[in-house]
Amino acid sequence: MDLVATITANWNYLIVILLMMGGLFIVISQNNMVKKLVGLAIFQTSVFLFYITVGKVAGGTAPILMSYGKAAYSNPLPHVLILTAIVVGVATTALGLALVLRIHAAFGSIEDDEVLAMKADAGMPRSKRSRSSDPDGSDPDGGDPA
Amino acid sequence: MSIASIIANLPALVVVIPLLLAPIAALIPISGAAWLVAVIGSGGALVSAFLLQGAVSNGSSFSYHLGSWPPPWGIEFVVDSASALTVLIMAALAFVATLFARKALPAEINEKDIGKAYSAWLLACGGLAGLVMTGDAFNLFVFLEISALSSVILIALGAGTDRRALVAGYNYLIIGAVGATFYVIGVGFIYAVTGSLNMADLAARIPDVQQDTVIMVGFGFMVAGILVKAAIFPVHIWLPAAYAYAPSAVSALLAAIATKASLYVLARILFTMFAGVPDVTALALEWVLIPLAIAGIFTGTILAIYENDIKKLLAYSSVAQIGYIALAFGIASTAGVAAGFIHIGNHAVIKGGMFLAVGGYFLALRSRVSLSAMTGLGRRMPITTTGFLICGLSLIGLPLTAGFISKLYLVRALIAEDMIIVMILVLVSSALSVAYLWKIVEILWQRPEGEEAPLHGGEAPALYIPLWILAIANLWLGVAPTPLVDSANRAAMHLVGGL
Amino acid sequence: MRDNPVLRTAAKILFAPIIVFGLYVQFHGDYSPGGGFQAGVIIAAAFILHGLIFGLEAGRRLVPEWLNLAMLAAGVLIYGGVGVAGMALDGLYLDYNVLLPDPSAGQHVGIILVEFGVGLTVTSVMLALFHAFAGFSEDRFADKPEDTAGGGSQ
Amino acid sequence: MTVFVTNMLLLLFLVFLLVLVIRTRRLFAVVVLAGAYSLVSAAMFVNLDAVDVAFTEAAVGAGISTVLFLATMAYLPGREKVLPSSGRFGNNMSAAIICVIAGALLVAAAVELPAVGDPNAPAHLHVAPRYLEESYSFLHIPNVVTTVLASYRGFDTLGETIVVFTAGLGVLVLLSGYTRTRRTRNETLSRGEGDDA
Repeated sequence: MDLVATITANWNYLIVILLMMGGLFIVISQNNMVKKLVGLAIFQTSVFLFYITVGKVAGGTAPILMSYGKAAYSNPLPHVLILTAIVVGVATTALGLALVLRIHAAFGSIEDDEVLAMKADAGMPRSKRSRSSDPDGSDPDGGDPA
Repeated sequence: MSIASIIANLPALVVVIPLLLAPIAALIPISGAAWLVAVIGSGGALVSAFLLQGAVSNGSSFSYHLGSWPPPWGIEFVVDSASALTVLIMAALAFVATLFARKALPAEINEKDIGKAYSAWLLACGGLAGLVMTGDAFNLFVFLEISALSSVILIALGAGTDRRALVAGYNYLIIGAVGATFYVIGVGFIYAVTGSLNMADLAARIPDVQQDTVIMVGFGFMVAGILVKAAIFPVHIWLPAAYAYAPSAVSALLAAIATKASLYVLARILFTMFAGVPDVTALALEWVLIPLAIAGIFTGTILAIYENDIKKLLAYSSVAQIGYIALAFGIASTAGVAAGFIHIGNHAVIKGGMFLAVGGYFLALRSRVSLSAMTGLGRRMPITTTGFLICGLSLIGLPLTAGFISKLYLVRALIAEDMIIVMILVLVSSALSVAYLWKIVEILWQRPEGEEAPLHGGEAPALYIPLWILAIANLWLGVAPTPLVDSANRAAMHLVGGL
Repeated sequence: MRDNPVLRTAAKILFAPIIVFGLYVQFHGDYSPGGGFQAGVIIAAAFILHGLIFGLEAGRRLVPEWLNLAMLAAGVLIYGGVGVAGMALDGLYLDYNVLLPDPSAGQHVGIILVEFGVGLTVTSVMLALFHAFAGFSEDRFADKPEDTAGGGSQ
Repeated sequence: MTVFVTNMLLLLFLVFLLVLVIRTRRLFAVVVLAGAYSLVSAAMFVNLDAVDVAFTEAAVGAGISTVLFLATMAYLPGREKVLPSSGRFGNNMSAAIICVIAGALLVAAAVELPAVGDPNAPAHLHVAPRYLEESYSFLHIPNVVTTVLASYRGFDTLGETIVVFTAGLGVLVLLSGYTRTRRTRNETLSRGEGDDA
């Protein structure tokens, strides 16, 4: 199959794959927790686009059987799968956002690098200095202060 | 609801009993009553799984059509010697962990959240059981999400003890979601060229698909997603923090059964769905699964040696043990896959027991259990520590313990396939694992120079009885392994033996 | 927001149509696009609008937390219950054919009941999300030093 | 033919939105762009005959997600912290490598897929025809998506309802629960020597 024919036939898929990889890029490269969740939402929405593009039949209509005889219908199965996947995606986003709120309440920051650097009970970063007089806040994997 | 209809619907009951009791548990404010619902849920699943294992003990297998729609149109549950064995192991460990949770969860989670915690507990058990039973590729994604989201809730509840549980939960959620989406991409490609979602139907249709790049890439993305969930080497980074900061009862539950379900799914994908294209799977086993497994074994063992927090140490050791199971499946011979199933059973009992013991220490010390805090506990908490030791000896594979049986069958399978170098690596790594166990044992019986951490209400029977159930199981599986070994062989014959 | 008469009257006028449209989408899902999920979100949007305009306390008075949790559980139990009913009538799990003597009518009943369960769950989840996110306060979880008990075992 | 032309325009609009999301620093703008992204993809679903999915994506994907993101943004700093360029470069490079490899594999496979809209692609011939016929003859329900969603793959939808229940449960436990975060050092559960782990 020569290249030009495939490109014209499947350019839909190529752009959808570009969108998927864009979403994945945001999830991996971004340091801000909220932006990671936005990237995840975009990554999942693009996968839904891929499924629906697979299910599309040229000249077909929505899979709702009208009375006026047999017309070509698009494939209903990908639609059902994506109905499930959309709600799963929103459930993941909602839980992620709840965690982000709690992390901000506990750590005072939602930047991955700052939060990971903090110990179990070290003080808060500059924004909210905690009242605990934690002198050394030694590294948990290091020596034992006792 | 005649008995016959219960027997006929056993495959559905294993999954549905925990899942439908979860909303009821969420409504109950009293901790004791919510725990009772959890016990009924996990107990019901255990009884059903036990009866199922009995039903397929003669090597037969049958399919359960949900909604009485035949596959590939409807969704089916597949009950064969492999899935019944895995579900039985998981249901048994979940039941024992639920017994432990009675006193362990209320100590770490606020009284008013207990009902919801047990609800998430039941959802995790039901989700993982569904993951193993389902015979539909997309239904597997739904169960992946159920078990993932409920595990995130359980891990995040550890914030009552250590705020980093929230970050561990967040990372588990993001990496798990990316993994699940990779799996969905793989299923999408395979569906585009075969038109079916049912695993058995796919196994029949995949060989005669011409577009082999689509099959290769679809297979690659599906396996990549499952590798993330099974915490195999490069994508295991979420596991140590998740097990370390979760409440102790949750660590025991997840360590014992969570990754096992994904490892079973990996075996199903490799040996049933893509059995028709052996060159694709052989390539994946040869160049992906075995190297990653070995790398995982060594990273896990070495990191465990230098770890100071006991739960993180055990989590790294879990990464190594998962490496053994993945290696066993990587061998892909009947003996290899059987060794994998044997270690799925043994590791669940070993690691479940060790985490229950650490949970006992935690509840006695009432503070995070670092190695320094455990000095001299051997004398002050003898019952828990001996239980911990039995499981520890089983971990390093001392004869007469379950761990030895796993190592024996793994080495035997490696020799049969004359993978001598790999066999040597396995022996070296299990020798290394003696190092971190000895580090713990030495601390447990060390005379502490400074003032010991005070104990609050020594050893409660409710905490060490579940531990001893698993410790005895370790010894019993070591001395009389035939039931586990036989069912593992049947499972391997079914998956790989071409039955 | 609360004392703005235009918003209040507009909101009062809008409640009924939104909920009626939600119910239409819920029970007309067999014949036109729609179903449990979309209907649940629409009906939840009506309650969220009420919460936004008349304040969270009024919203909580309208749908108290325990009712919200009960609806949450009821939706899943209705869905699972239809499945168990199928098993009780000697069919398999989620088998609608045995719900009524005529299988096709049984399918209709099964689908409508199941969609209703989904709609109930989705409505109560979206409402719970709104009240949880809008009513969240950081000091609820901040660990105040003078609070000796703190979390975990009281 | 117009279907694929509008499809092309919507897809290019989505790519434009994606680039905007990657570049903007203000989180508020990012959230609104994500809402726009969902709505445009809902428009694409309508264009590709997936009306139920478009309905859900608009209501749940664009609606609820954006509301939740905005509600979260009320408590969080508005701007994303910009990493020093060295840190950012490392992150971006590793992410770019992973995405390029995965993208290349997907494109290699996508080129071999049956053409978009090809009526006799295997996906449309194997399982779907029975849903279309039986939904009319046996079930007398015009909306085939509802029949497949609730009856044929009803267990999928039960699983999904349980996922929604889990999300609601999780948010209730995390945001309006009672388990407080242990933070201060000397507040460890026991009065003993504070541990450092």
